[in-house]
Amino acid sequence: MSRGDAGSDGDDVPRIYVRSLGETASALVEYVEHGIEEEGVPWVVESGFDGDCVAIAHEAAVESPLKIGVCVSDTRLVVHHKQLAADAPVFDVTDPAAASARYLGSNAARLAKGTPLRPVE
Amino acid sequence: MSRGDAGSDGDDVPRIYVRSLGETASALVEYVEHGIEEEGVPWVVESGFDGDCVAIAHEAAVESPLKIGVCVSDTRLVVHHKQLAADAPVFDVTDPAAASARYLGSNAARLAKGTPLRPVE
Amino acid sequence: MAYIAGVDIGNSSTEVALLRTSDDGTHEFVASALYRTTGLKGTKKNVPGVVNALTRAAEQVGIDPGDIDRVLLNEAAPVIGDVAMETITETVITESTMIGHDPSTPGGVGLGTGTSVEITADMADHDPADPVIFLVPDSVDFADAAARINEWHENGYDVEGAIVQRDDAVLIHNRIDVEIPILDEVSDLDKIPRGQPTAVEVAPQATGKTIDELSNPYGIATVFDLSAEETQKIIPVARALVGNKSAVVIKTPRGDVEERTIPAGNLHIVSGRGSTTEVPVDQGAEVIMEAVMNNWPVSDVRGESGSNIGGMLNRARDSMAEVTGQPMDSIEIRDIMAVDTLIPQAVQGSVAGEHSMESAVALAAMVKTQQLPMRQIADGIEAELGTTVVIQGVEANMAVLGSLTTPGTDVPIAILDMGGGSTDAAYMDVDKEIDSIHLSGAGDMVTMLIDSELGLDDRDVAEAVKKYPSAKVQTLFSIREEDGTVDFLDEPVDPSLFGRTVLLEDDGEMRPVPVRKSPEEIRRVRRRAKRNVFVTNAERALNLITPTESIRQIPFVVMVGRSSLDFEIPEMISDALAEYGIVCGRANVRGEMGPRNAVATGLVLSHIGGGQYLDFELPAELSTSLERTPTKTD
Amino acid sequence: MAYIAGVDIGNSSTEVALLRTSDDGTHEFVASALYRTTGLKGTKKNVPGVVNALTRAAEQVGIDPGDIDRVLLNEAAPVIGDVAMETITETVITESTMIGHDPSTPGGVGLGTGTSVEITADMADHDPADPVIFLVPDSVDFADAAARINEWHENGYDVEGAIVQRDDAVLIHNRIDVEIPILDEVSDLDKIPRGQPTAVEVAPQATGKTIDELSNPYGIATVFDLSAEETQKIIPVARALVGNKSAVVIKTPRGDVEERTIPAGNLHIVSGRGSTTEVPVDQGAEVIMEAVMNNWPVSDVRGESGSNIGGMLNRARDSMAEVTGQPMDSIEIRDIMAVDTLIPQAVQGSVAGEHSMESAVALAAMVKTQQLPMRQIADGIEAELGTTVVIQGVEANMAVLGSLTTPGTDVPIAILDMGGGSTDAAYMDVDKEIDSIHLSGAGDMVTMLIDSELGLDDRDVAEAVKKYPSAKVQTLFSIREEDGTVDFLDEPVDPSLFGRTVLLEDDGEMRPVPVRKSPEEIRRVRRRAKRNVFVTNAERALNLITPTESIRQIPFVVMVGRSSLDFEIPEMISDALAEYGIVCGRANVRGEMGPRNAVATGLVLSHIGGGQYLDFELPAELSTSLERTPTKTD
Ligand SMILES: Nc1ncnc2c1ncn2[C@@H]1O[C@H](COP(=O)(O)OP(=O)(O)O)[C@@H](O)[C@H]1O
Ligand SMILES: Nc1ncnc2c1ncn2[C@@H]1O[C@H](COP(=O)(O)OP(=O)(O)O)[C@@H](O)[C@H]1O
Ligand SMILES: [Mg+2]
Ligand SMILES: [Mg+2]
Repeated sequence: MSRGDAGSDGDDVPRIYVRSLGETASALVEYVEHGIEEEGVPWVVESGFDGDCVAIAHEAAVESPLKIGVCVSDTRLVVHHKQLAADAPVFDVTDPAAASARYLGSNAARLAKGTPLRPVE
Repeated sequence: MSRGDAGSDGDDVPRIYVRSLGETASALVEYVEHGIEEEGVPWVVESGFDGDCVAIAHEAAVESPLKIGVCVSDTRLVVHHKQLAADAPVFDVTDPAAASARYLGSNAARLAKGTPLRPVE
Repeated sequence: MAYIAGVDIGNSSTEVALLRTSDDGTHEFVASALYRTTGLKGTKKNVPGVVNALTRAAEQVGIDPGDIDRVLLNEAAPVIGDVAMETITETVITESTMIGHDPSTPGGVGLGTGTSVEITADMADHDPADPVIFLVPDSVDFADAAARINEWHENGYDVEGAIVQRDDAVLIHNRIDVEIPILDEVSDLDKIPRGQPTAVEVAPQATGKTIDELSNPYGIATVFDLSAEETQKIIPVARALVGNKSAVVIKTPRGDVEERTIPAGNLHIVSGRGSTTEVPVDQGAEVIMEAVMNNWPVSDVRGESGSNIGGMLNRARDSMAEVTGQPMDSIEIRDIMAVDTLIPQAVQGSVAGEHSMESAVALAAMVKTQQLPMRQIADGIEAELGTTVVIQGVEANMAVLGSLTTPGTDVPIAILDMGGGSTDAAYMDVDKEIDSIHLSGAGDMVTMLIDSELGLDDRDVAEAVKKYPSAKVQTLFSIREEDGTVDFLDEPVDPSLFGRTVLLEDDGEMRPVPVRKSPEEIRRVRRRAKRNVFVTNAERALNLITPTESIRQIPFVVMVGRSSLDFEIPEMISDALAEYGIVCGRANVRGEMGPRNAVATGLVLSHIGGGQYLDFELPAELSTSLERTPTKTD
Repeated sequence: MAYIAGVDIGNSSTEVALLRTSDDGTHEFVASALYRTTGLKGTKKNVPGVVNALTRAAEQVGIDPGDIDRVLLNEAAPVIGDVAMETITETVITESTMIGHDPSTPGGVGLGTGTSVEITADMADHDPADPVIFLVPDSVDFADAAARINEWHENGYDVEGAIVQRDDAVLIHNRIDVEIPILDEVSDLDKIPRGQPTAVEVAPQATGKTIDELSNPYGIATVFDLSAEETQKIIPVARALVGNKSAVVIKTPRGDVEERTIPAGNLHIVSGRGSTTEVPVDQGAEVIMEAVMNNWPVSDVRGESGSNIGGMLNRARDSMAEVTGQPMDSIEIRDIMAVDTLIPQAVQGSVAGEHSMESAVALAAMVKTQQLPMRQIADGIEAELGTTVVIQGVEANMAVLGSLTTPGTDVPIAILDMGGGSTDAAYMDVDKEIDSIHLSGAGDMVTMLIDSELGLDDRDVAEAVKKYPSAKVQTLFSIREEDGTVDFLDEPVDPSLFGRTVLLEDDGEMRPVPVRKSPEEIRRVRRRAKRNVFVTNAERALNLITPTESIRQIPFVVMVGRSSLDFEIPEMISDALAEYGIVCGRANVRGEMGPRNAVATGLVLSHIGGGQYLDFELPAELSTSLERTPTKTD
């Protein structure tokens, strides 16, 4: 199964792009990563982003070879897909709990695999 | 079924990107378009490119939401895929006949659909 | 110029065929219409539906329904059908002996055997010579679990596998230094006995392989060093794990997996000759149907009180009593159809929410009386419209007449009327005499089978699954059909449908299927349900009405009824009958209506003696109305 | 200290079990090895393979093969199996009446009927009242064709459809102003008669729907206004079009589609009692197998000279003659197994390269003689290694002994040895007496069925399809398994595999399947072949060797042979036998070898009287070698 190493430039493996607002990644990012890792889909995390979480998630989705982008701030978690309108993400959750962040990561990976999503509590 | 209108910016429909070297599109481009149109996959044609056909085809594939890029010059036809190494296209044919260009367009579309390819004569 | 309307009141729909006769005597069908049947078929409540249908037909030629000179009503088939299901097996796990829920993301690979130990246990209490299978409850973070496993491993302990409550198997596996099989998503981990011999197996990922040791009784015997008698007892465990990608088996003192038969009572089938045969429902469909055919023609059927089937049989009697006003115990069940099926049920004693497909018997039953009180309906229509209303003919006979307007048909001919509650057949021989029968088992039974086998628990969705092909939404702009064809869409699908299996409904809408099934699975279940009901009943019906008891003698078979609109059923039946050399196909009434409007058309043809639509002379009994309306002064 | 080796020479592999006996009498199995059998089983050519296998075993314990004190050879089953297939139906189209080749990109939608007209025809020669179906040859560019269609349409002509030689249907449809059905890729367009009534139907795209008018005989009757007799004649046309997404039917004066039976000759089955039964091959498998079981035990079987099956039966006799030196006509065929199957064949008279699945009968046959000349092989091994070589036991008996080292087993026990050319069964009762039989129909037959039903025409690929699960390469980094699981890969697959169906081979390699089949189709064909051969033969074998003629009496059934390594077959058989309450599973020889090495192990056990490996005393006939080697001075 593929593992989520921090992908590097020129890395050919298609990945989900996870972007965190602010210099240090929010604690929530880790839970998202757990969800993705458990599903066996590759990903990469980048920090230091600034701006609207939905827009950033969409850009990430546009750039991701798997067409999935996730944006995490301290208070918001957005999962987006390249083919969706920029203002219409798949998930947009305010103040998600750790468990929810885990499920959202899981669902981001399932979107990439095309398998049924889990209900997010 | 989707038709291949010349897609415009902001057009959400995922398309195969066909790029032609030189200001006027090569006559071969039309045959490629026929192949894609018959298969029912959307595409867009852009002219005025310059450089190595394989590299251009790969860039087109990288930008294409369907991950398929085609580059046509008067003497060469390259079909590429985003996930392939830039120097290893799916097809690279020198001086293709009209019929071959037609088949290559057909195969570009079949790659997008994930259906079996036709043998190129 | 005169207008005549044929009106067919069915269980679900009321159809109209409108004929105009010119002054020179030329007949022409000028309109057809449909409205849903209001109320139970055969009751006065049908009147509004009839009036609506007549109004729609009349509108098409610019007249009022009251302008219709004569309304010909069918004598509707005095038949009500109903369906029910009885589950006849259940699986019970005692002492948490087995875990077979097959989670989607297990970790590691291989077969590991050891003693079940809590992950928080103290190393000092355990002998390094004893292999260990760790149990990881949800209170333990995966990183901690991984650290502990590494600690035990570094200290020379033989960690052979792990069973995890949360969905953490891959996370743990990625952080440990040993290659061990790890099973996760075990919701009731606390029910697993500690200190018992335990085996964990995970098949290699991305290979299409399934486990092969714990699904083999001798494999389980090997890991637990079982005696021959003990091996005999774990057959159901091994069997339940066939096809799994991961599994756990625990050896407990009295642990067991039992597949029990649920007592489901008997069916009492009374033959026309008066003898009664008792058939236990849990013997299955084949035994039940054999008893039915041995007791043919069936005079009545009674079920076990308190059972689903028993309740349904009473319900069917009850409905008929309501329609006809007859006392309930004078109403008889004239046919039943049993089909073996499967239904997902929770496994008792499971620790990970496992479900198993249990055996069930689906039963359709049909009550039949002498005649439905159509006269009151006729009176009601007359009162509304002021038109003469005549009960022109028996439904089956009129259906034959209407079907004969299908191009390419000729007598002798059989028709199969496939509806919701019953499958009816009629046969017209060379002398134009018609014989007909009604059998239980039709569209509603198909829907019920689909509902239960897919675990939908929603008849509405099941109806839709029956009627529409399924597909997988692969991307927001493309779908993959059941046969693998990939279609690109002009507009994106709704994001909520992404990755879902959907039904391709007629209006272009995509309806999501609420259960986790692939299009291929749905197709398989759907076709099997249709085949088990309609192909079986087509053969049953034709065999019963063929005079010579050889289906081959029927050169033409025509299918009518709304279930023959189905996109798969008619061809399944034609295919099954093809070996008999029969021309079998969906009707095309009047060369343009498809399988619709046969009865309504037949009623009109009966009245006009066939006209130019039939190429033979109608015998008197088919061209004379069943009763004349009394004059309005009656 | 002494070393004893058991050697099992099989059709494909030669296996060795090496035992070391310490000076204190303790026995221990110390090595197991395998080498492919060299030459035909039972001939001196086997010697090099034996020596190689012994060498590999010896190496594992650091000795030379010559250090082995005694080699125990099996008396190999004197059985040779072979397979062949006879096609028994063919489809012939006369006068190009039908085209049902279902191209992947038709155009438009709906049903159109008209007269077949060349696209280049002159409008002036045609009456606007006559609807037209255009034929577009490859000499006409699609843009021109579209222009012409528009021209005719603008001039008031009723263009109802088009049939196109090139793959241009969508291109044309996108450029015309009428909505008409268009079928393309018709390679032999010139064979289509001009000026005939023609109907074209295309089902709506992206709906999962298939055509429903031309697949209905009454639908064809409607468009061509056929009489009842004419309708009877087009049954095969309609039938052939069921499930198509597009089709064309042309009404020609004598046009016809015939499904003919191909005369395939008779099988002559001679019973042990001397009577002969003739069975026509084209009656199909069920009839053939009924005749076989009615004539059991079979004494010989003869086929029709010149037929595939007749040729195969002679070939089997010929092979055995070569091995044993017996005259060909003294060699008897002792069992045949027939399975109905399908094989894609080109339709004669087709105009678009259509293929249809024709019926065929697959036959496996088995020749058996008294005994194979093992002594010469023993001599050859002795000559090579200088070791004493003894023919220790009959293969079936030794297999039972070896199988009994599987944990959880006990007597009475039956073993199923599933190989390539034959399925063998042996039964040991409570008195330790063994009965055995050999049946034809095993791994080679499964491979042949897979080969023909998938149209592979390549036994090598068919073998691989049998042994490995399939998957679809969805993207360069992900695959979709047969059950829908999606796996992400660390390395990209080779671009040539993109979108292909591949086999997931053991070493992680992905082998492309050369025909256009989905994983689901492959799975279906593969499992059906395995079920029809091995589940059938398991039941057949166990029924024949059970003393009381009830399978239920056999508490333990153990599967050996390389076909029991299959990832699906053992579980299919266990599942089928589960209803009898039998413990059935793959062997685990010595608790570690799986289903391998049973005979080799049994040979050693026979020599040491069971040792600690068997928990009963071996009767004399199972612990005495079959012959003693003559002293070297013989
Ligand atoms: N388009 C359709 N495809 C398949 N089945 C259909 C369709 N429309 C209706 N049905 C089925 O037809 C049945 C009703 O048939 P109908 O002839 O109206 O029965 P009845 O004669 O009892 O009124 C129902 O089971 C319904 O599900
Ligand atoms: N891994 C495997 N999976 C399925 N079948 C296998 C496998 N390996 C070998 N076989 C099949 O086993 C058969 C040979 O069995 P074997 O026991 O060696 O026969 P024999 O006793 O005739 O030598 C062949 O049909 C081969 O295809
Ligand atoms: Mg998991
Ligand atoms: Mg086409």
